[in-house]
Amino acid sequence: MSGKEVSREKRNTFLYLREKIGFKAPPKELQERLKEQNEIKKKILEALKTGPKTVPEIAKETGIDTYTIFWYLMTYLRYKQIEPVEKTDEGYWKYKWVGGR
Amino acid sequence: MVRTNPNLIREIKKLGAFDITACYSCGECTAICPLSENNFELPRMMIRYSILGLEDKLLSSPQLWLCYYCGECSESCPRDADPGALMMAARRYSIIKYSLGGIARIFYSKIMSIVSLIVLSIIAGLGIYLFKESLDLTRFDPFSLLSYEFIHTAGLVLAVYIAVIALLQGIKMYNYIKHSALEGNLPAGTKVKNLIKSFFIVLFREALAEQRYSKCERQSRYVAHLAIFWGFILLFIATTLDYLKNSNILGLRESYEILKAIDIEIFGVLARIIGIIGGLIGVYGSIYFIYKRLIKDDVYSEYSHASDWVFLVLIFLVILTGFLIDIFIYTNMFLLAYAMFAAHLIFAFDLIVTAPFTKFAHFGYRLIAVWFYEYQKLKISK
Amino acid sequence: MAKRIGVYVCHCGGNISDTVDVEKVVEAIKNYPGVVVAKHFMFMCADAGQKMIEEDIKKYNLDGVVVASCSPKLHEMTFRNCVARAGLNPYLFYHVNIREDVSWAHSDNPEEATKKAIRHVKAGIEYVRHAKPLEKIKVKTIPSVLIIGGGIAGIRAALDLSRMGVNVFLVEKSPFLGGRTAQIWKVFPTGETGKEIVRRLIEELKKRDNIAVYTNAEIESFSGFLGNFTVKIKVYPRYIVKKHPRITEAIKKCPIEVPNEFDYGLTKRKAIYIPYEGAYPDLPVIDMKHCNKCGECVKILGDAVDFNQQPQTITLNVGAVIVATGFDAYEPKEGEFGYKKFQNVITLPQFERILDISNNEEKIMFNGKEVKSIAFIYCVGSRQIPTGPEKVNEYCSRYCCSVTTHLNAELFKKFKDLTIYNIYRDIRTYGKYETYYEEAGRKGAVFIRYDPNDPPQVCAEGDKLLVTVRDLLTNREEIEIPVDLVVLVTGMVARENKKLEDILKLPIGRDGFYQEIHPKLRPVETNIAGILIAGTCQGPRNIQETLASASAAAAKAASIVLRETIELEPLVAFVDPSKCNLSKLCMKECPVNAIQEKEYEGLGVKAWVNEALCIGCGACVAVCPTEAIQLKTLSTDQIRAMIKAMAEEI
Amino acid sequence: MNKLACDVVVIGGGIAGIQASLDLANMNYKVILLDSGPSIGGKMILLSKTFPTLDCASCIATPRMAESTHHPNIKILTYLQIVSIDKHDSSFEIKILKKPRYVDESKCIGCGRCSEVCPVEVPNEYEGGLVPRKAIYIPFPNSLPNVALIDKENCIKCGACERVCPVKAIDRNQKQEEVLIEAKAVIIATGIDLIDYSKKIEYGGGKYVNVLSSYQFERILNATHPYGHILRPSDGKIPRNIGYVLCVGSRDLNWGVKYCSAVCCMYSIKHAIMALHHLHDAEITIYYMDIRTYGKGFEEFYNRAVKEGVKFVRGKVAKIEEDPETKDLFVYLENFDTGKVEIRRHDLVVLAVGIVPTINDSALFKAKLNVYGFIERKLIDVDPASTSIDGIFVAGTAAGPMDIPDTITSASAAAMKAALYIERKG
Repeated sequence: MSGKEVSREKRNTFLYLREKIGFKAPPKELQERLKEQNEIKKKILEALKTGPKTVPEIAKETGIDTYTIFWYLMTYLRYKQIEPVEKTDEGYWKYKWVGGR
Repeated sequence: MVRTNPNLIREIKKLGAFDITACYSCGECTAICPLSENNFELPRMMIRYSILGLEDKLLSSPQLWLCYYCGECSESCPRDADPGALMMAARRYSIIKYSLGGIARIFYSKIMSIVSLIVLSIIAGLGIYLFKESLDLTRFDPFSLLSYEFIHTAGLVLAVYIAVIALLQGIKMYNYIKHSALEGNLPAGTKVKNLIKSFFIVLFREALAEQRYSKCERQSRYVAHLAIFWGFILLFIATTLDYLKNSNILGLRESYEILKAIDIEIFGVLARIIGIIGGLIGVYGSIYFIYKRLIKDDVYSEYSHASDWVFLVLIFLVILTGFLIDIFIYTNMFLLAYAMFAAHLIFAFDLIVTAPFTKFAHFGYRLIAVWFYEYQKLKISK
Repeated sequence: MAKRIGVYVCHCGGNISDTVDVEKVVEAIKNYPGVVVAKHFMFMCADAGQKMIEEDIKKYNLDGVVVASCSPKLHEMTFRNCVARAGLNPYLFYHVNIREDVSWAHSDNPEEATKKAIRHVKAGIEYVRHAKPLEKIKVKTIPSVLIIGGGIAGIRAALDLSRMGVNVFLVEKSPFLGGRTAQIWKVFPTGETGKEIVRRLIEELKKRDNIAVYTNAEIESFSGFLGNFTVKIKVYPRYIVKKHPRITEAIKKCPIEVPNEFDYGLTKRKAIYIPYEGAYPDLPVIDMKHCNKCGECVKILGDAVDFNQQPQTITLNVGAVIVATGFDAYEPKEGEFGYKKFQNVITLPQFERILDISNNEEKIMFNGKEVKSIAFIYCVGSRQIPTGPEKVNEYCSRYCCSVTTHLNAELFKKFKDLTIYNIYRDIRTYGKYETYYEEAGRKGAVFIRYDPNDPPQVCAEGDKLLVTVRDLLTNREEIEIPVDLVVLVTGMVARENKKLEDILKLPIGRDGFYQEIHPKLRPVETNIAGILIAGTCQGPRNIQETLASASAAAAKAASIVLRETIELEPLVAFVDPSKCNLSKLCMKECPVNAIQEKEYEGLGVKAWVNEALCIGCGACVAVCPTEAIQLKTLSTDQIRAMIKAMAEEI
Repeated sequence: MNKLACDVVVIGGGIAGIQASLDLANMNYKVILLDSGPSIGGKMILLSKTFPTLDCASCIATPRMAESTHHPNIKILTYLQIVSIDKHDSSFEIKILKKPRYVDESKCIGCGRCSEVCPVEVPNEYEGGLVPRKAIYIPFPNSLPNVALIDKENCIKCGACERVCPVKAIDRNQKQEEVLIEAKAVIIATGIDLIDYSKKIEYGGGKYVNVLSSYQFERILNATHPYGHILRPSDGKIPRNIGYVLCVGSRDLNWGVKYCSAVCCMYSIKHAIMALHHLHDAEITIYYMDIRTYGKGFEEFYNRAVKEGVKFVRGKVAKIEEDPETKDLFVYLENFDTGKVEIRRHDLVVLAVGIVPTINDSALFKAKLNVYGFIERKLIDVDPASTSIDGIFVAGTAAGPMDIPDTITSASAAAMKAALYIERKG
């Protein structure tokens, strides 16, 4: 599907939903959380794109705590967008971005 | 090789460690205890000694006296076995065993302790009655109730009595715990040095500040305990000062110029101030514990032995009557003041005469144990 | 006739297609001999996928189907049913696993994975090419069940089956029912006596008219297969043929006294006896090993005694067998913790008997003296540590900790001023039994932990005993414990029953107990279809667990015998009599005795496979020198063709 | 309202419920199997391997699950709530409320495309919250039915899933649905949950990220590793030194339960062996009071762990503290081998959390519960499947803590009793 097609379909879905169930915006809290999530993910992604990194390395670069980074990294792993490539002496894996985008 | 004795735990249970046999030896109490240290682990080993009936082991454990019953062990005990109560009961047991001829046993039986207190009170009352002077009802003069000589002699006799018994019982305790106390290959000089050093550590950190108690999580108990102790000390000082004001010990005042120069009244003022402070904190401390033992809102107050009540109530009464004397003096109710003075003397007499055998004694035993402990620590650190 | 084969490769929503290039697979086998149609699809198991296969079978007139997808465990049945719906014999279908075996295993190497998938699919095509239509095997069942062992497990299973309308034959080796449970003083959690529990079960048993009880009986021979076994049992005589009002008197008169095995020799019984009041059947038995036929009892009982009674052999036909033969108590070696060296060292079962016998007394009496202090030593005969080549009981006997801590509590309840020491390794009061441990402790029982490498020593001190032990809970302090009685908490051991094991070919585990087929999912079944195990013959357990396993075995037995016929998958071997030279090698190899000799018309005696017994293991195929014996679902030709296809260059 | 009828209703689709259903179905009774969750399989399907044989849980549970879905005598209903259970003279009436999945069960093929595109990430409860899942998700890889559902709380209605669904299965108009089932007997197999271990403040469970529950560790060890490897949550480091605390909540009157949870010793040893196989040079220490390896082959398993190098230290852990820098942990205990109080450092600490019954609504079940909330077994010493109500039977861990073999046995026993109750021949 080309980008244009995707956006057209998105629009169609939206219209369809509005017609079918009467679109209600999701709760504000949820939206905000999502925004925050996306921001974190963006930062992680940026860090990863410059080469394979360990969790502490990403933390150092992004300033986000290691626990949060690790949590989100594991989603990427689930959908095979990253893969562990090498073990460091300190006992961390370097993760490499393979997910495109 | 030691032999088990099923009767020990039965005895200790009678003294307040009701549920301790539920203990399944997990060690949580020992690991959570803020006072537990290497080589001085408590309280689980004390539980084992009690349950197995290893009496000698129990009586020779200074750990018994290193415990302040913060209650954290009892609070976290997964079997609700109340290890803190065991420590308490085992201390009671030790007081009995360390006492001369086991006489302390009397004061750990509800009926016997009350009977003996009544007897002692009667003796004290009789003494006051027999030796009373003619009361000067126009003002409050303690010596118009009992002569200076009488109080002096009685005080001296009591002091000697306490000292002798404390010494004998202290030696008895020492004989139990000494097995490793002074051994080891330290040169004699170092030994003495360490002994003196640890003595001062004990005096300042433990006796005066109860520093170890402050490690407990609940600071309010520590404060109250310290309050009772310092209340008592201050009241003792106040009483002494007051006594000094009214007396002329061995005619010292006449013999020395410096002493003559001191305004004798300052003693009285000092005694008042110190007495009021001491009385107030003493009352706070004793009321705190009495209240806690009444409402039983935490594990360590849940169970109270008769001996705890007697001790607390006596302290409270001594302080209360002390206060009342002053109140009656200021309100010019001198007859009542004399009556209070008599009561004060009686309660104080009860407290002091029984001190080596009741809960009071824990002060002395604890100091010996802590001395031993500090000494050992010095030895290890060397 | 050349087969027309359809091949279907599944993406499994990316599970497969992410690694395996499914299009390439289809491309590679499209022109493979026999393949008429080859397709790939996102989800073959989805309705759309299944419909596609069905339509293709009709459209292309397929007579063979290969699906390459996930594990056959998951969807083989799905596709078999799908193929059958289209009118094709379901055994003309083969399921190739390219998910677990290929894509998941080789996700790091898609190229080789694709090649491997192609090889596997080709092998699947070869399988189908050589496959023959098969039918399920139908076996008629006999609606009755044989239960071996008359303890509570046997009785419980018998009652359950009987109430389901199944005829039950309950065979017990000893002269009375009730087994070990009747010997127990108090049973947790109710505190009832063991006899009481047995009595309640027996009361129910007496009401049933479709349970035949054979006591004093043994299995003589066993043959047949799932749903239809033939068992011969031998019933030994009681020598008492009917009830008589003066039986108690007769027993009293008997001059012979022998140790009573019911009380582990603690008491004596007569040659004519009932082990305890209320034992079932309530007919005494004469122990001919000891009876001297003095005739004292005959004088009283008259023709109720029949010394000429002979053993009887009875043939039973049953659909299933439940083995519930129970356990033996571990018998400590002489000198083990002072056992048999000192009179007052006894085992837990003996102690239970002492308590039971003196149930009405206010003191525990042993050898005429009051017992005021007891030491229990745990793990005697269980959790043994191997020291030499000799086999030891490495396992934990499971029930003893709960029983003993419960006993502690019961003793404290009943007797005053008792001192109890428990010298243990680990207290294993799992589940709710933990409360017994707690209660015992709270009531004052002392627990001392010993190191199995430094076990407690028992020696005498006057007429008392002295147990010396290093207590792991007290800094390994060496402790002396003076006690009146030492009770060895003995575990359960597998019962000696060689004859029965040989007759039934029962599988035996390393611990000596009977082995279930799968310890988790099939805990009451054995690898012999139709033979079930229940209770402690399978491993140590307590009464509740024994009863549950008995009911579970009954459920399994019921689901076998309540159906008129059983359908079995045709995963069995068959003999081509023309090739067979009767080497009998297959018979020797067969683990389930499914191969017998049979007269074939015109060919003479050859080997023959009893399909109901065969488990399709293929052991016989491997040893047959003439390839006369084959598996129906996987012939040697098929295997060869599959290997050849796999080995082909791609 | 939909009406269904059957011989036996089995409540709870864990391995006990599945086993009881299969046994009854094989005896030719019609069974309806209910599970409140979106998939059957219960706790067992989520385990990694099973003791003492170390065969993988899903390898042995999945075929059973599949068998029960394909069995002509079994009907499975999932994702529902039980409203009431009423007993009439000879039958039971069970009212249930089927919750909407917002995905058409009959259409969905479980491809997982929808969750791949869903932008919302929330903690995955099936992975113990260690990793995220999406707002539309398939519970776990082997779930049955293998269909997606939408977590309405977290869905932002972006429509991404509807766009990619190849079979157009998403149906936002689904409403909850009441179903009335008539049955002749009921089997309760509601299973267990973990004790809320955050109540033990001294252990810092839920506060210290490297203090895991045994369930979380089980997931980490699972073949479908949420982390891909054995790593610790605070920073993804490979743990070199794992501490394992037994009896967390079990045998603890203070904050937990009085009973022993019966399975923790074994699963902990299993975890230790598995972890040791993965992390060859790691040090694994199990802190215990009594090792309770009581079942068939269990003691042998324990001995094997000792031989393979798992350290066993006797002593109950009193508290755990976190190093705020490294997030390493310190455990405090009295070590019985030395008789000393020790503070030991670990990269990762696992709490062997005990188990509690899932059901606590005795009003709903009407069967009597014991003091611990498990179903009370009435005639325990002659009939361990019975409850206080005739016709209701109990299977598996709803009656008390037990391991898988005992659960299976008790489920078969309950099936037997239910069948007997329906037949009532004498």
